Amino acid sequence: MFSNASNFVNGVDSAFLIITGISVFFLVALTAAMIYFVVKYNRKKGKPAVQIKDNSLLEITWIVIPMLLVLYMFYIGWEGFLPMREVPKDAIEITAVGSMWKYEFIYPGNKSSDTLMVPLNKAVKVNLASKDVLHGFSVPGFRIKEDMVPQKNNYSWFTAGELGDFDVYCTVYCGVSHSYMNSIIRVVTPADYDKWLKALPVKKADNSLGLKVLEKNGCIACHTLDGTKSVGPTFKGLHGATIDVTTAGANRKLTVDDAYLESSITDPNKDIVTGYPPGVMKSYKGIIKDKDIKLINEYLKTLK
Amino acid sequence: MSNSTEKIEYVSYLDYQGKYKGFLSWIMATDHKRIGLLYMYSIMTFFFIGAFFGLLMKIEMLSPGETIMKPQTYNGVFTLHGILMIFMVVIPGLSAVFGNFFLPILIGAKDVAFPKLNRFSWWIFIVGSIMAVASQLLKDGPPDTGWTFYAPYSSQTGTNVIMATAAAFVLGFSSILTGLNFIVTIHQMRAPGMRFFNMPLFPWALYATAWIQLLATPIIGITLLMLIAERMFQIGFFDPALGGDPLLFQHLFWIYSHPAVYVMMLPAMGVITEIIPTFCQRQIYGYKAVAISSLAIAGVGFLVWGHHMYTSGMSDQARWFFSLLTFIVAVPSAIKVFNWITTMYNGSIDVKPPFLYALAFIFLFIIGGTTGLLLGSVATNVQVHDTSFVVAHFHYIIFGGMGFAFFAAIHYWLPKMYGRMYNFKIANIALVINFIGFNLLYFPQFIIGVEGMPRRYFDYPAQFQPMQVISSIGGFILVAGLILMVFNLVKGAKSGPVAPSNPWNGSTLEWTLPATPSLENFDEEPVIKENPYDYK
Amino acid sequence: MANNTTHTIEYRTLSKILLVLLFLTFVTIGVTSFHLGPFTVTVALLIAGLKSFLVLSNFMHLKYESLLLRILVAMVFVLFVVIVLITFIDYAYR
Amino acid sequence: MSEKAIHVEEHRDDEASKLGMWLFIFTELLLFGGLFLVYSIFRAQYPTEFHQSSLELSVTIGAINTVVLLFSSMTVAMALTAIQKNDQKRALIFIGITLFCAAAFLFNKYFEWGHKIEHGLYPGSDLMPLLDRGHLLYFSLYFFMTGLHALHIIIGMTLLIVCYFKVKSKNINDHDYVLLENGALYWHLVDLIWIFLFPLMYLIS
Repeated sequence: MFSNASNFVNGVDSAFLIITGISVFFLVALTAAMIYFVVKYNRKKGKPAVQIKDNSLLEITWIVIPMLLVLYMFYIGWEGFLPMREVPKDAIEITAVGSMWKYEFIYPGNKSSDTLMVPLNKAVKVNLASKDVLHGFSVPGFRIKEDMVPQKNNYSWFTAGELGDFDVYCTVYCGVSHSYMNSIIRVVTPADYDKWLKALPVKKADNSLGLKVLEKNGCIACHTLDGTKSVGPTFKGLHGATIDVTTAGANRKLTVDDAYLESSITDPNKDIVTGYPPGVMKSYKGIIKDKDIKLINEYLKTLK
Repeated sequence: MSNSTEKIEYVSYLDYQGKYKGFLSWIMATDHKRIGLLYMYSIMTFFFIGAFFGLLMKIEMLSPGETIMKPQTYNGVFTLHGILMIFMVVIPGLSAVFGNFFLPILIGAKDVAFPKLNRFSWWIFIVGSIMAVASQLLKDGPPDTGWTFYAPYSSQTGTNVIMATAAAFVLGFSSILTGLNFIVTIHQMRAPGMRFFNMPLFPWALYATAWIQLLATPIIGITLLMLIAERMFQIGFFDPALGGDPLLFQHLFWIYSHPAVYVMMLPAMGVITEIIPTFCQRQIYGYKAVAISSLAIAGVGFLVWGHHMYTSGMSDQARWFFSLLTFIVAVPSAIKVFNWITTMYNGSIDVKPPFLYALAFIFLFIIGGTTGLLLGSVATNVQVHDTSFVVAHFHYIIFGGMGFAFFAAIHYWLPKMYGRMYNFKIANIALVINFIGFNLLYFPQFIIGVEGMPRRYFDYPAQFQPMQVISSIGGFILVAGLILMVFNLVKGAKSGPVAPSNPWNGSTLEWTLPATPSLENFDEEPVIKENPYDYK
Repeated sequence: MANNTTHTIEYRTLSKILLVLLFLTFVTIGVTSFHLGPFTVTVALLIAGLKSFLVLSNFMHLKYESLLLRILVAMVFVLFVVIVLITFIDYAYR
Repeated sequence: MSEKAIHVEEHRDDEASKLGMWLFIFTELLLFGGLFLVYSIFRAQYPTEFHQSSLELSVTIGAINTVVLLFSSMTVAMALTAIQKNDQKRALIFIGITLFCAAAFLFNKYFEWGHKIEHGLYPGSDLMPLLDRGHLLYFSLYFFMTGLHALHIIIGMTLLIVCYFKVKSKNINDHDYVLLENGALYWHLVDLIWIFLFPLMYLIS
């Protein structure tokens, strides 16, 4: 608590402490009162119950006092939050793009990396975007969190006050590898930041139409392009390969061709590649059009 | 036993069979008491299935990485745990079980207003439940969206989301019909002399609850229909790829689901309000304040849904508006707590299991409620939203609050429902185990939540492991306590000593009836007291 | 018969109400074919509100029902409007 | 055990049934309320697109349907008046007219939908994804809202058909007409929703 990791820690943590303090006070006082009453007025002591009339003054008191307390708590909560929406004009703008299940951070000059490198003591505005479903951008050490919503421009900002690495988690459930969607914010000195950014290569654009179709329909979330195993089989080297599949409960071998790929898109549960669970992929029948399936096939042929 | 009129002979509702015999005499019953018990058996069954899934998750959380299941399985497990516990256990929970059984009795009525509709509600509850379970078994695999069904993930995943949402829709219909029945019952069926302001407070709580069920549930109904249409016909209201707005789904979802929290909590508060005066032999302190605070909670509770969405990218104006209202809704709950505790002052307190459960409820509810303040405050929400802090918070409210109130209610009313008594000593031991297990299970999650552990994580960084292990151990202790408690209750209901008609010296109407009430409850017009909590 | 508490409305009254409703329908169509800008929706909704009031109070007998029921109906409409307005606190300031 | 003790009386309470029906109407209103909320938000975001799309609909057909529904709402109210006056014959005629109007409404709707579907304007068609978001949302809302409304018309018709036969068999009479009253209330609800749907879908400019 009360570190200097970001400019918000102080506001959030003091709100946290005050509200927790009031809460603990009430918890202890009310529990103590309960226990005291249970002991003092226990039936075993043989005293009969005394019926007591309602006292409006007392009741009004315990309406007004909690009311004032909650209004106060609301106020400090709001005070702690307000700076999070007031981005300084000179902030460095970085765009964070979430997709199943990784972050990509895009710096000025179309350079990108998968960890967020930021300079010490400089305001950084992070524009949040998502390619497919909702994701979260949560940095517990900085006390910031904002969701990444597709086609909506959310943002968050901070000024890092300490050198070091800080965890970034995805906090909005986004599918099978949700818990593996994380990254790191690395706070470095401004000089190191400039050096690093300069060395970062400019992002290459792959303009294949087939890839566009795959990206648009979220295929790459489960099928990698680089040969690593994910939720579904990788696309690399898939076209033309011989694979083991389960068709209606029976194992068989087949060679991947255009017809197989088309049936895998329109009826994914027909032939399940051995080693993968059935039912994970939905049918894209009617969603990906025939001409787009052709584009996918053309693209997959290039992925050797 | 009242035998004042010679023509009417007393037959316990448990023995009366009518047109149908045996099993059919239960599922065809229109008697509100039998329907209450039907709900109780089905809900307890679902509760233990849900608890089993909870336990599976706790075993998975014992160590980082894969422990006993794959990520996709884990996602299915927490989704089913949520759907089961929310839609099939806690939302019907108290109002369908104890509301059905005791609402007509407490207001001096023979039955609810529409007994056949009541039976129909249970039937569709069962249909919805079967659909929810079926969604797990169908060929596309269990839904993996979480019980919140957030779009656009829910409109894109390949799993059985349609079946699960249709189940929630049907269950919502059951909830609406129960609420409708209760409102009409309270308006039309009160015994002569029973006005709104000498009605016991459990019916008051049920009345407020019923309004929420009636008015909020249609919104989730239409939302789920839109989600189904989105998946079946590509009518894109929520999926941005089809032109929709995912935040709109969250708004609509929480317009229902936040008030739904009060569908769970208000009857729980109502039960506690019945139990505390009985065991203190003192009239409830501030009757009117408690009654009206139920309505106030229901009313303001409708307008605070946005506090589930502070980090979703809502406008800043909406953020402070929802935060302010959220804090205000805390006040009527606080009033209730103060009134309960003041009722103990100068009473003659009989420490029996139902009362102990009520005390445990108050303690856990204060923790659940005050951590709710941390979530309602915008600044601290940013830190703890969507972390295991939230998980701990709502388990303290739903399980520690509604769950413990449910247990308190069973221990309180079991002699009236079965005419027999359970063993007090075992009940107390079970309570202590439950209380310790519960706090061990959920309190550590507050701590790692503050440190940033996100919710719905299959895998987690190693620094959170010690607390996860403590939490899992608590889970096992809690389940052990629950099994002991249920064992004791079942044994008591089946073969416990025969209970007197008024074992706790209660003053409300149910205690004027024989140990198990007859079919139409009141064989003669009940005498309505000016003050329902008048202990002599 | 104590059960039959519903007020009987004469045919003549019902037909008069229908005429008013039809008139209002044509007024809406007429008004919206002019270009009143943002007021068009307001006017259309006001007329629709008036029409629904007539249907509720006459065709649905609300005029002759208990005060409680009338309050409840009003409450439902108010609740809906409040929910819409609150949702717009978010959308209007995005 | 005497018969009397175990005989469950059919408690008849028309006030309760009517209150129950009203409460059910509340839930229906809020069900559509959710949709109107969605409508108002999307409309506020895409006013021009909504306007342009609404021009695709025929105001004439919409207006005819409005008149038909308003008229049927009156006849069903008259059916109730007839029953209250113990005029069975007229009651049957009025319910018949109402059912005829309902069928006419659906017939009209069928052609309207058919016309749109012919032009490829329906959810899931090849044309729909090519529209921009505002138009797409408008037509999605159009089909969803009028579809759900048509479903309610069918439910209301079923209820009224039941009432028709009960009036015929004198199960609904001047002493016990709460079922017809509730059926009529439901029918007015269908009308009520259309009163708002019509200007919002057909007339916005």
